Amino acid sequence: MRQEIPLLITAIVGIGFVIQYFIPHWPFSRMSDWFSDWFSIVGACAIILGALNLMKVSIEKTYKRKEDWGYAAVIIASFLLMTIIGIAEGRGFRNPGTSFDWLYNFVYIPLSATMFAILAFFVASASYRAFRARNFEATLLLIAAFFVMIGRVPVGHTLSSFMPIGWQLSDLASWVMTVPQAAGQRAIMIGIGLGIVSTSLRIILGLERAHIGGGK
Amino acid sequence: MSTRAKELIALGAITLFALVFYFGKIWGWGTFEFPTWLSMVVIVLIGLSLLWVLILTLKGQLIERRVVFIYVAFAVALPLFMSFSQKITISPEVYQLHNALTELPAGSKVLISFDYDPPSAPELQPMAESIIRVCFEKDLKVIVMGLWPQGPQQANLALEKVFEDSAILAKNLQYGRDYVNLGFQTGNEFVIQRMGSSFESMFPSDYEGTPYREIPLVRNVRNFSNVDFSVNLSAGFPGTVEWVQIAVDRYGLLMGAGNTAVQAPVMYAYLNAGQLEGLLGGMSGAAEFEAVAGYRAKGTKFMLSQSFAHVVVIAFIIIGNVAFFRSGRKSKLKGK
Amino acid sequence: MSLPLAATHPRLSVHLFFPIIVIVLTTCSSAFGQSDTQLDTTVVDDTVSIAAAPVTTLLVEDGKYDDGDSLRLFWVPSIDDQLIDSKVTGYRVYRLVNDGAAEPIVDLLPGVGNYTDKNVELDSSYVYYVATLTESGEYPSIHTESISPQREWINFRRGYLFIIMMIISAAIIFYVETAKRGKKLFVRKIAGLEAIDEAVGRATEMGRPVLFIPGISDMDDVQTLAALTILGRVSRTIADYDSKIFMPVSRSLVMTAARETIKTSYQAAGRPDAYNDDMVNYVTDEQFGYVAAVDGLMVREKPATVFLLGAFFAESLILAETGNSIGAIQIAGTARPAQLPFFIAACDFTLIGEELFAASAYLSGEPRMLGSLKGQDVGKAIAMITILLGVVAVTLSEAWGVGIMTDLHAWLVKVFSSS
Amino acid sequence: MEHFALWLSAFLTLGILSFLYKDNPWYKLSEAIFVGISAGFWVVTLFWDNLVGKFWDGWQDEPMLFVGAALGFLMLLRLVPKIGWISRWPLAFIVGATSGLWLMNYLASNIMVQVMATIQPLFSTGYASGFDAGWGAIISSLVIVVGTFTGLVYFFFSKEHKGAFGGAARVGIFFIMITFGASFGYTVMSRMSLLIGRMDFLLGDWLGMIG
Repeated sequence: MRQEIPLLITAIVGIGFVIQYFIPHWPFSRMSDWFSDWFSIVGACAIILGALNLMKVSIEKTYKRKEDWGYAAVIIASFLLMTIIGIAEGRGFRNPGTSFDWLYNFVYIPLSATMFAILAFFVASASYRAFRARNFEATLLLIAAFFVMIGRVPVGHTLSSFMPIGWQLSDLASWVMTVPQAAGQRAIMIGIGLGIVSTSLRIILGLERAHIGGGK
Repeated sequence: MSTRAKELIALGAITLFALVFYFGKIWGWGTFEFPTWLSMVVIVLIGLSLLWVLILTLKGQLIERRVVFIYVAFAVALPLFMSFSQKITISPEVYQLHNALTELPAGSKVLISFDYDPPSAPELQPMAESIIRVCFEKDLKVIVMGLWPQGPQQANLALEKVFEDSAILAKNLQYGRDYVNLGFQTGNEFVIQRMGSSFESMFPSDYEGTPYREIPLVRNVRNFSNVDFSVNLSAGFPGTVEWVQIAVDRYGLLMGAGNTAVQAPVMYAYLNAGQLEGLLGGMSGAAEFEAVAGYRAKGTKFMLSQSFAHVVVIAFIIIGNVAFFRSGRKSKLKGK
Repeated sequence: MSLPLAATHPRLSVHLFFPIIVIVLTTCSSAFGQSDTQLDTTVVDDTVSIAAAPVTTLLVEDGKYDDGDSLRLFWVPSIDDQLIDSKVTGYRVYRLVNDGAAEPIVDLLPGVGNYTDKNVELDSSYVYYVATLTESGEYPSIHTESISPQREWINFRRGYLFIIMMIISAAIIFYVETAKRGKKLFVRKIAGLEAIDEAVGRATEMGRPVLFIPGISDMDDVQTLAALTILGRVSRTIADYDSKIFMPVSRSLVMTAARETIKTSYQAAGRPDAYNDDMVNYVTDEQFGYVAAVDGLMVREKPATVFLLGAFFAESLILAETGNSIGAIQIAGTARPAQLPFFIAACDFTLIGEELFAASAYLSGEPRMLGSLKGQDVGKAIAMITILLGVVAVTLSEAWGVGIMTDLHAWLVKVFSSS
Repeated sequence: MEHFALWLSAFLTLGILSFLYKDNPWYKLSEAIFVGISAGFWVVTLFWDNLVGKFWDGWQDEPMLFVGAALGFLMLLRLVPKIGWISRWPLAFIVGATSGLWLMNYLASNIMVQVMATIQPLFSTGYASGFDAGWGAIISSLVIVVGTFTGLVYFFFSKEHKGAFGGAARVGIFFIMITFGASFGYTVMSRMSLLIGRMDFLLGDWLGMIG
């Protein structure tokens, strides 16, 4: 029973959501709206599980004085700080001038933006180390990357200003983007679409079941 | 000297540097700008050092990751002190968006969705600022919203920036009548879907808590059919893909998009299929839009750093490959 | 791209042709004696007054294939609605609900000839009229008939989409059934998947753990579901080899689902006691907070094998480069095309787009699962044939005006735009 | 306070950047703060926006929200080990709904629309389509058709890449590689922009060295 019920739920709900696409009549017309609401409510409940898990792991680490336990304590402290302030601020927690907003602007944003910016460094090191013209395919990748990179900045314009209009680097970059790039992109998108149709169907038919605890 | 000591010295140097300039700022040192000769010297030095890296690599010495990192840091930081003018070529998709906006009759309503957060702001914020500015100059009404929690905040920052311009300020635009910030709503793509039947159901009140019905600008805006054009500024999910799939494909909304450079290639498929009315890709898209609109703002300024960084990355790809071919393609291959 | 032309073309045609239509229609209607008194206010000579003609032939109909929540209005714009020097500043739609008082519901721009009222209720009746707005006042049209919205059960506009869906689904189910009956099906080798056993084996030999990242999307992304189905197979191998796995995740629901998945695999391998919940941990929903933590974990735990499967965004390269710098074998896959080049650069094996979704079926080695891949190929074949046929048809029809090809193209357009 | 805020931001920014050198206490501290603060941020956001904003404020108008609350409640039963298995039901529900919903959305938007978009005339003599019949345009449209077609051939699972079919698949992978190259080029641009943004903060907002 523990396995059959989840499988049944998946199948019925899945088929229902396929059918709703073709039935404008209530209640089918509302199903996707409802699901979005339900999903956000379930998500909000589930984050309690996540937060408890994070706390459990960190407290354990701190309590047992495992390696780096000090940092685990910092996690606990900053988590509690943010949560307590945010809940205490009430509904307007996001308004400019609240403590929550201060933490957001001066702690959260710099951290998040910097982590994102680190990518610039990794892009360069990957370029140096990994982008090798080891075969024809890889060479094509490099050439396309080269045209797009150089053609999309003013330097490219300066370098190729002697060429007739339509053949300058920026035009080549545009051509690569709109023609061969778009073609490859389309093939990938159609493939992905079919992959999703097939995976969804396998899930609805109950062929894939590991994620709801129903292995063979 | 031990590594430890070197690390401490470096740390001390950084702190000292920061303190000196921070107090310099307080004492009113003002900003620095390299004279042209110094800019030239810097460029030549970077070029020479890259040559040196090439020689090292040819000798079979792959330089360390961290050296590459230092190059990137300098290639981005130094040009911020330089002031060259550079010509910007404008792509058709940028013209397309600009035309779409400027051809709207005065009083048309433009919906701008801010679907990004601060980390993507360097690319998308300049776009947001110039798009809003174009709208205001053409007397278009601007409705702002966000599918990302931080979106509406970014919108407010952009609006503040636009109002710093005296020409815009002189228009005496009023909140609620000429522009409105509807705020953020959870639900990702489903928000778009439900806006197809009713904006009000998704945004019962605006960012400041005023009930939807009491805002003159949107009182009669029921759904997408009351909006004349829309622009989506997106850094990922939910973003342009969802807007196209739902608002454009199902409800026939006219939409242009500004995307981070990463997202943009995917969007070209939609652009070609006619699902998008113009596209700005990354910082260069922002700079190009500024050029079309005749502004000189941050997008344009940052492009110099951008050019430098591109050249350095390309140089590293070339150096890596030269070494690869010299060594008879035998160096350690990573799988496909 | 013929940008400016495409943008202005429709409006141009509206303004060129509508006056003609309007003239014809108003002439007709007056000829049949249906002209109503309001037409008297129309002053065609615009030098005299700023008055404008009302809209004509206002029709209302039930919104097709909806939940009884829309009514559609059509009208011919005022004859005074011109592109240049127009007196008309717009249109205002009025509505009378259940024979109540008229109230304005929307203002529209000049040149607009239709409106869909989506704020209607099933049991009410509605009467509309449209007023032409000018600087000096409003000039209302005649009222429509009273109408109540109807709800429909089936959206016939999506009929072809339904047929296509049924064909693809039927193909998948057909091959699954064929395979069940023991027919051998060929599926080509997918390099990244062949390597999974080896990669897990390597971790075992080195005595180091396996790191599995299911992307950063939540359970409402099919890529995450695909990643979890692969996790099912991978963790089975891990259980068999007695390796260690750790899996930091960025969504609480994914944490729950991943625990169920791994637990099931360990049970299936006959080692339920070796499973514990600490294999999967929630970190934070924030994209880069998660990445910062995972990066730290990678450097400190030094996994021998890293799986990056699912929906990845900007973090793909940070994770892949850090994994690369600690010398781990990396198998990556995502359906986000923008991230694939980084995986290709920094990882040992990469599953491209559709291959990610095929992975779990392929790994299972079960004939019926492989059957579903065959079914997918039928979909691809349909897409390819349609593209070839369509391009030939539209080219022949556009260039040489071959009639049958025009029909074929029109039919294809009808079928494939039925979404 | 303003000075403190700037220095705190700069301290955290440099802390994350120090990871580029190597894993170190400064990074570990920044990382820990980041994890804690951001987890807290999401708990608070989801609490106010979803639980309060969506469910608590909305259930009178929309009783169906209780289904969501019920699913959420079942999810929380995981905390009770004995009946934790019930949480599979809401999971099964979510998995089913996601599958059904995206099956149709991807079929309609990815497959149908992209196939439709590829069906363009290679060349045309008519003026009506607005199509320029120059050689460049013809080659471009041919390239799009060939690229899309062979790209799909590459993804075929049920035939070995041999002979003419293998040749087509190889052409397909060429196009896919060009796509990746273009994506890469574009991404480089985007990543550099982010770093420029951070440098602008460090050198401009913090140290006031640039305008």
